[in-house]
Amino acid sequence: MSKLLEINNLSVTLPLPGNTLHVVRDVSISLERGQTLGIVGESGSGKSMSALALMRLLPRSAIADATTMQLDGLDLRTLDDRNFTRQIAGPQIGMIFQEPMTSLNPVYTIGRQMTEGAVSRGLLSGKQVERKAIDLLERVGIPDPAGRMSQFPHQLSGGQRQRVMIAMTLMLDPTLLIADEPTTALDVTVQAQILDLLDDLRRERQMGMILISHDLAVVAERSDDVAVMYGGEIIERGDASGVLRAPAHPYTQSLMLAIPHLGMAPGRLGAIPGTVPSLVSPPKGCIFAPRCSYRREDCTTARPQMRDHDGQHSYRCVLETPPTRHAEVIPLRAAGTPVGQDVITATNINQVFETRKALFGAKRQIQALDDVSLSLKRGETLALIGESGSGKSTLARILLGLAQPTSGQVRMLDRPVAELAPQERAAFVQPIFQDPYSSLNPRRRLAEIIARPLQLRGEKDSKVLKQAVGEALDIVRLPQRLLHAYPSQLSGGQRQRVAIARALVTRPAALICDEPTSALDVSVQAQILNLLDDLKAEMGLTCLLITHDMAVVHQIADRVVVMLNGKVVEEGPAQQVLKTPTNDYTRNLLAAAPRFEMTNAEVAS
Amino acid sequence: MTDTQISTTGVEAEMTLLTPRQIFRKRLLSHTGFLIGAGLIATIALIALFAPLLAPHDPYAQTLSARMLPPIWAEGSNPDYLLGTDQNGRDYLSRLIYGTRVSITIGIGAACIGMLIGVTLGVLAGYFGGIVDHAISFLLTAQLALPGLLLAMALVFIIGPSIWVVIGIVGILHWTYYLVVTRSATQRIRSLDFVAAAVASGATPRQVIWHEILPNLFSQIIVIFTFELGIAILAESSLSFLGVGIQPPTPSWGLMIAEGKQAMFYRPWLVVLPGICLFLLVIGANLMGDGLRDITSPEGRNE
Amino acid sequence: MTKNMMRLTSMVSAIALTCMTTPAFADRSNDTLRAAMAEEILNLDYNYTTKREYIILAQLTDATLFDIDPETQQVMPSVATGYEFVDETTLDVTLRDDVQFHDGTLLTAEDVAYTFNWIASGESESNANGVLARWLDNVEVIDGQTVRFHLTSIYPLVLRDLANRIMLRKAGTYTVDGQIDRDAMSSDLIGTGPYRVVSFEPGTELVLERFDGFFGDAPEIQNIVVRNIPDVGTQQAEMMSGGIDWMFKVPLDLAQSLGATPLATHLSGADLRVGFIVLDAAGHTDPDGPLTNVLVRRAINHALNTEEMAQYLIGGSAEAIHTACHPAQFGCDQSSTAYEYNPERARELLAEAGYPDGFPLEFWAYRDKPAAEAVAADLEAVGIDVDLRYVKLESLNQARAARDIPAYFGTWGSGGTADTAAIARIHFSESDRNLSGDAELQDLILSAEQTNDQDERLSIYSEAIGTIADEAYWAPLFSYSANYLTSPDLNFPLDPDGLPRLQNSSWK
Amino acid sequence: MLKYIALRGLLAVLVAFTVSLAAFLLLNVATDPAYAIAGEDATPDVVETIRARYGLNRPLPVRYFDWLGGVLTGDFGESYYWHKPVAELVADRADETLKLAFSAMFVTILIAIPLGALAALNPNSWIDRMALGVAVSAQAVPNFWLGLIMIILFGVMFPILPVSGDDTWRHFVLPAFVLGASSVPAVMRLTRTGLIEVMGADYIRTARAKGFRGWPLLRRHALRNALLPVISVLAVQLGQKFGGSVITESIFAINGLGRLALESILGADIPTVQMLIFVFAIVFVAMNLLADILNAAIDPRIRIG
Repeated sequence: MSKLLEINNLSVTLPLPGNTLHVVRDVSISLERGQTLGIVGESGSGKSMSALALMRLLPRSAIADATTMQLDGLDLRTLDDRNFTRQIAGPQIGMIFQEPMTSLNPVYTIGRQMTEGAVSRGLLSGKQVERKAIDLLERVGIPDPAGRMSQFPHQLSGGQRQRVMIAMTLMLDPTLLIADEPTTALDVTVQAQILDLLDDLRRERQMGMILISHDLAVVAERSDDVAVMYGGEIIERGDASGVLRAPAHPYTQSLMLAIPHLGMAPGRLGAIPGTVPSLVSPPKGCIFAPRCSYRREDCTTARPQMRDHDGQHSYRCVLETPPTRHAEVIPLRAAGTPVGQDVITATNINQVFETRKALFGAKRQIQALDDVSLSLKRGETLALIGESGSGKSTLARILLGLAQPTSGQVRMLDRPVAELAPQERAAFVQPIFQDPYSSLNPRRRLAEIIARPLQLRGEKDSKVLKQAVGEALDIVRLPQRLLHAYPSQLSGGQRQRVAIARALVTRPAALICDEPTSALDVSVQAQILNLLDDLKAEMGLTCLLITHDMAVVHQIADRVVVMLNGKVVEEGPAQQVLKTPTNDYTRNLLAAAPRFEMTNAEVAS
Repeated sequence: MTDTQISTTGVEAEMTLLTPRQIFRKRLLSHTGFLIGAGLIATIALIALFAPLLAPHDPYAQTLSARMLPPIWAEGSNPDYLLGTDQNGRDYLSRLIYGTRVSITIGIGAACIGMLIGVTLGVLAGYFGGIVDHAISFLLTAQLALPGLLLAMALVFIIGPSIWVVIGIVGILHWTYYLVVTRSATQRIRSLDFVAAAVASGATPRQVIWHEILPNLFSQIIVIFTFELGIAILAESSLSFLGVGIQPPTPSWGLMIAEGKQAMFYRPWLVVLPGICLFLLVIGANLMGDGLRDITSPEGRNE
Repeated sequence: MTKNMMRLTSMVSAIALTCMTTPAFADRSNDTLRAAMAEEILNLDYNYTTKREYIILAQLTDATLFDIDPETQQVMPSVATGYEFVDETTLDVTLRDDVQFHDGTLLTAEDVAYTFNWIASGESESNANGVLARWLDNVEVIDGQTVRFHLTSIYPLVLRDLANRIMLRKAGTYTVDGQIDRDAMSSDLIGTGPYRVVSFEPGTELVLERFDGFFGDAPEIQNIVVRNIPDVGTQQAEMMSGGIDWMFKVPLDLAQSLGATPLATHLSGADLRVGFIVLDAAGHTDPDGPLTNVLVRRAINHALNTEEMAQYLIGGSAEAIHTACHPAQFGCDQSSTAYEYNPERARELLAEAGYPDGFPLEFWAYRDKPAAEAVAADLEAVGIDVDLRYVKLESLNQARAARDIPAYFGTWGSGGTADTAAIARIHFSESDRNLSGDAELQDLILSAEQTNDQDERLSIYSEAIGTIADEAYWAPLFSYSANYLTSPDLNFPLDPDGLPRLQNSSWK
Repeated sequence: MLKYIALRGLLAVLVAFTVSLAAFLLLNVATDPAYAIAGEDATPDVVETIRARYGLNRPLPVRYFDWLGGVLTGDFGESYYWHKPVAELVADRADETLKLAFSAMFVTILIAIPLGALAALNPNSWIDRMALGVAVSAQAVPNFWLGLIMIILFGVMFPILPVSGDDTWRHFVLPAFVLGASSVPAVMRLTRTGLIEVMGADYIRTARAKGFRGWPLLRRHALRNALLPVISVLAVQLGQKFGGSVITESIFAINGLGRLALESILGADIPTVQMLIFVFAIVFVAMNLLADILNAAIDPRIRIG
């Protein structure tokens, strides 16, 4: 019996005005019935494009080409678009996307969207279709499925919408399910449930599944086989445990070291230098060579072949045997920084928003913060953890003085924050934001952006400004030549460094970082987390870190405050809370966080 | 969407060496529509600038005995008057050439006045929100609901017609587009983190508006300016056509169309020629605007 | 040019003739004359209107006590059969006994007395009130066929006013159910004229039908439809497609072009209207302004090429004039000073007056834009920096009332009255139109209305017109020509007083 | 929802009154209606008589509040010019303007939406370029000039359609085209960008993954979403057509509100102008309100909180 899916030498190119993007190059994958193939890669690695090419959902101008593309023995390349959409898309291959919020049509009911695929194909009668839809909604865990049929997508939560998407895809009983980052947009606790659901369904229905994710941990837990993509190529492939426990390719190895692991003692992360390769003119040789620490001369001359590792496992590298890594963990530089007194205290903060949910809706009140009290001590890193909607960002804005609470008081340096002049406040605490694309003024050069807080303080001497900017760039390890660049010329990681440089140019005592790494790829995240560690060690910075990622908390926090629905539910030293949580919600969060079941030793072997 | 992410990654990788201004220039020069529009505008601007050199006659000099001559390609024409003469025996070509001055002056002047009003109100409404926003929105609705023609006629009479009055009136009537766009853009930019960063560094609203917001509105304002240029030119011609705009004997294309209207069945060129001039000028402005919009908007949040 | 024009127009007409969807010829089969007017017709009662269009209509629907012969300017009987001055301020008028209103009732002396007494009374608020109240004390019924006018003073033009301005109404017309209703006749008009109103939609269409009970000569054409078509271009299109048979106030170029085709006939008739520039000699706008200097005013007169303007811009029977009245008017003495076109002389005079480099001049106009522009260009040519303000009539009137106008291009039709009185009084006595500031001239002109001696009037006007010319209070421009386009089937006789009389038309 | 509509209604009235006050002041400062009514050869005593007859010698505030009081009792006054109650006059003329506005909208929809949709579905194709060309040209053509050119073309060269008047539907073809053409660029561009945006939306990708393509995909998934903003714009454009047909109505001699407005303005017929401005303002705000309500009816996100 043939394999469920076999694709050989898939390439996708995207012509742009003036040049061509090689988004996928020479990708071969295969999948058995009932198995899961995980495709991992950072953004721009071509993992989604490969799946879209299979589903014929590429942008109009893109050109896809493959030597083999077989589903269940049927050569998909021979089907015209019309037959493909009738026979394959839907009934044979179903696909779930990343954004449950936008993947359902907002103007039609759930019921209509569930049933239309089957109805338009005339597969089932109206009654039967409805019955089936309700059954499937029930199966994916939607309460009151019959009632949901007449509701609209916006009346459902994100997790529920993703469940509806799954149920909808299953309406036509596909034999292959492609899940493209199905949980990336969801909260951790929901994420685990959805992944479990997908796993169960795959087993029940003996479907093949392709699980695409940027998150190694997600793939590690749920896949039989794994393909690691980088720069449009598969650079390593094999059974999940083999690839993730004993990665062979230098890139995969570096990636593993760049991820903070909940199970291990926190240490310096292995950041990968450089940035992702250009897709316009990929190198002649190994795609990873420019960033590889094992680079040899022959790396750049010709593209290395896929090399078999141990029968189950192959990698694309010139090295005949995979390099070995040292097992030692370099300790964090800032570990053991002394902690002083409270520098920012918030007492009994309440924040109530009045909103109109819809144009014609009644006004309603949202209690964003409910009697929150916390304090930040000099020299410590306090992590504020919670899922979306827990009020953590609102709290950050109040602590920064950007917003006024409905009630309660914030004291900074032992004075009410309202009494501080804006400049005094700015001199003491500075923010770092989540999205490095929106935190820099795109119309200003880096020198202007970084110097701005100083100018606002009234500094006019251009020499002083120039020197301060130069120093700030040094602190964040950015080259001086970027001074006259614009933000659009930088990568995401570089931008986040600029944001940090701007925050530090006035030498504040404290930083409030709102999800500083969640928009970044793991390799870049490692760079930023290491930088924060350096800053703490060098400048004794006090840091309030807002995050949803337990691994990041584990990596750099001294103390943790857990928030749920605007309330603080648990507070304590980081390692204690992570090991022995006392609150059910904290426990749930920890249990849901994906993790590698392995030790440092295993990485090295 | 995943594919757009990929393509921007690619473009970014390629563009990393260029500043936004260089990218802008590069794209401008490869945009056919923009080049055509800019070419038209530049040509007409040059004609306006060098009108005294180009015009074969004084546009005001009348020869009553040589009135209503047809253009050179028609029988009975006089080679002295390439495009014939008007109802007062003035050279039509010269009047068309001098008409560029009127149109361009009024277009630029009115678009500037509209910009001043619209951008100011738009930024204030977008930045401060609340009651300021409500008040300005009310003003907007009232302005939109007020028939512009009436306003124009009334104002022309009160102040007395001159090219400057027409500029002022057309400008005062055309600020809503600026307002709507800058208001929503300001709202969007205001919610971006770099504004929060500036506020956290102690910037006053004034400093935020000047330093953080206005530079980011620049490209959108330029785009609207270009469109408003065309709209203002058309508005002037409509007013002049109805007799409440530019006063005779100043050569305004709208006025010339009105003058030629009576005889349009017999001397259609009197109506057709100034109309073509207007069309070319306005289409030039619109093509430029379209081009600028194409070039500036796909940058999205990065531009 | 003409050759080309001919070809184009014949092409136009050929297409028009073959392709028009509406019948291409006049509606003579229905014996209906369709006239177009640009001004909206809103009120049919001439006692409450002023505009020229209304005079034309009033000729059709109403009759006056007397008629004025357009050729001889003699007073002719109409509703009245005769008159007799009892003394200088008492006038007896005898009436016909067969004058029928459109509703069939006969006109009585009471009706005539009522009409005049009503209009002369302040509460009538009639537009004719000013004309009448000036000289009429009251009207008295003597017997069934005779009424007696008591005048407040000697008034030489009494017969003319009786002939022109007052339309006869049945007694009690303007009082409906005890309430004054000044609009009583505005749409459902009951007059005594040769046509009666069949239907009237204000601003759109007026349908008239020959009134068989009319006391005078019956008009030839059975029906007249007057349509409001505000745009001349549209009127022209309608004329070409045969939708209308008659249009007036046609711009010269249009009249000539369309008249050259077989689709329409161009008629050009005399018009009592004259065009002129009024100069602020009194210095209302600037007490020491250049216009207060007679040399400057003479210079302006010399600067204007009125011959060319009349020939090329007005055309037809238009002629340059040098008097502050129409040459055809009684008392318009042509021997007064004429300033020939001489820009050199104009410049010399300006220099002599102390303005060798000219001066800025705001010049207002409200009609005949090409002529206004031509004037402006001629003045520019002698060095005067003209700011032409071409505005709506009411704007000009308002600004003039506020004494804000230094010079304007005015026209005056004299209400069709071929007597200098009809133009002199309004422009040179107490009126905001009088910018001369000459009190003696004003007394002189008013004195002409205090006598019934025509020779004396003649010499008074002669002196007045001479003074105006010598002092150059005006720069007279040209007389007008009335341009009509008519259906080729229509016979439309023109009268020398320039008033179109549709009732005299007939089919060819 | 009722409360919302009531609030918007109140706003509409407020806007209308603000606008009418502004118009009243401007109009009364700008012109003296007595002169306009009297005409060319009017003598001063005639003007004075007229001024007294219409109460124009009273102070401005008195006249405004007089008018306002009338409006509140449904009496918009009597036209100086037409000697008729203004409300009656406007009601008489509204007919033609409604016909013109709706037929112009019909023309706009007929041209703009299919063109925009075709352009959106074939970006960068010849049809897209043509659509863009149509939009750019239609934007650049002065409306009054287009009207005159149409009259020259159809009045003289191809006399198959009447060029003036409002008697039959044939009379409305040219004016509707000219008036409708002015809205084509905006509506077409909006349809195009809206549809391009929708076709790139995640839920369209979902539908394609479910096996929809071509016309069913467009009809069942894209059109409704893409037309949401278009419907708002159409409503607003329709509102503007009522007041914006001044030029078209006068060029083609259609006896509607636009021409009435122009004539009344030129004739300083203040009561008529006042009511027209009031009506235009109300219509404009009402159309905005209608657009909101339509959107709510189509978009469940607005309808169901």
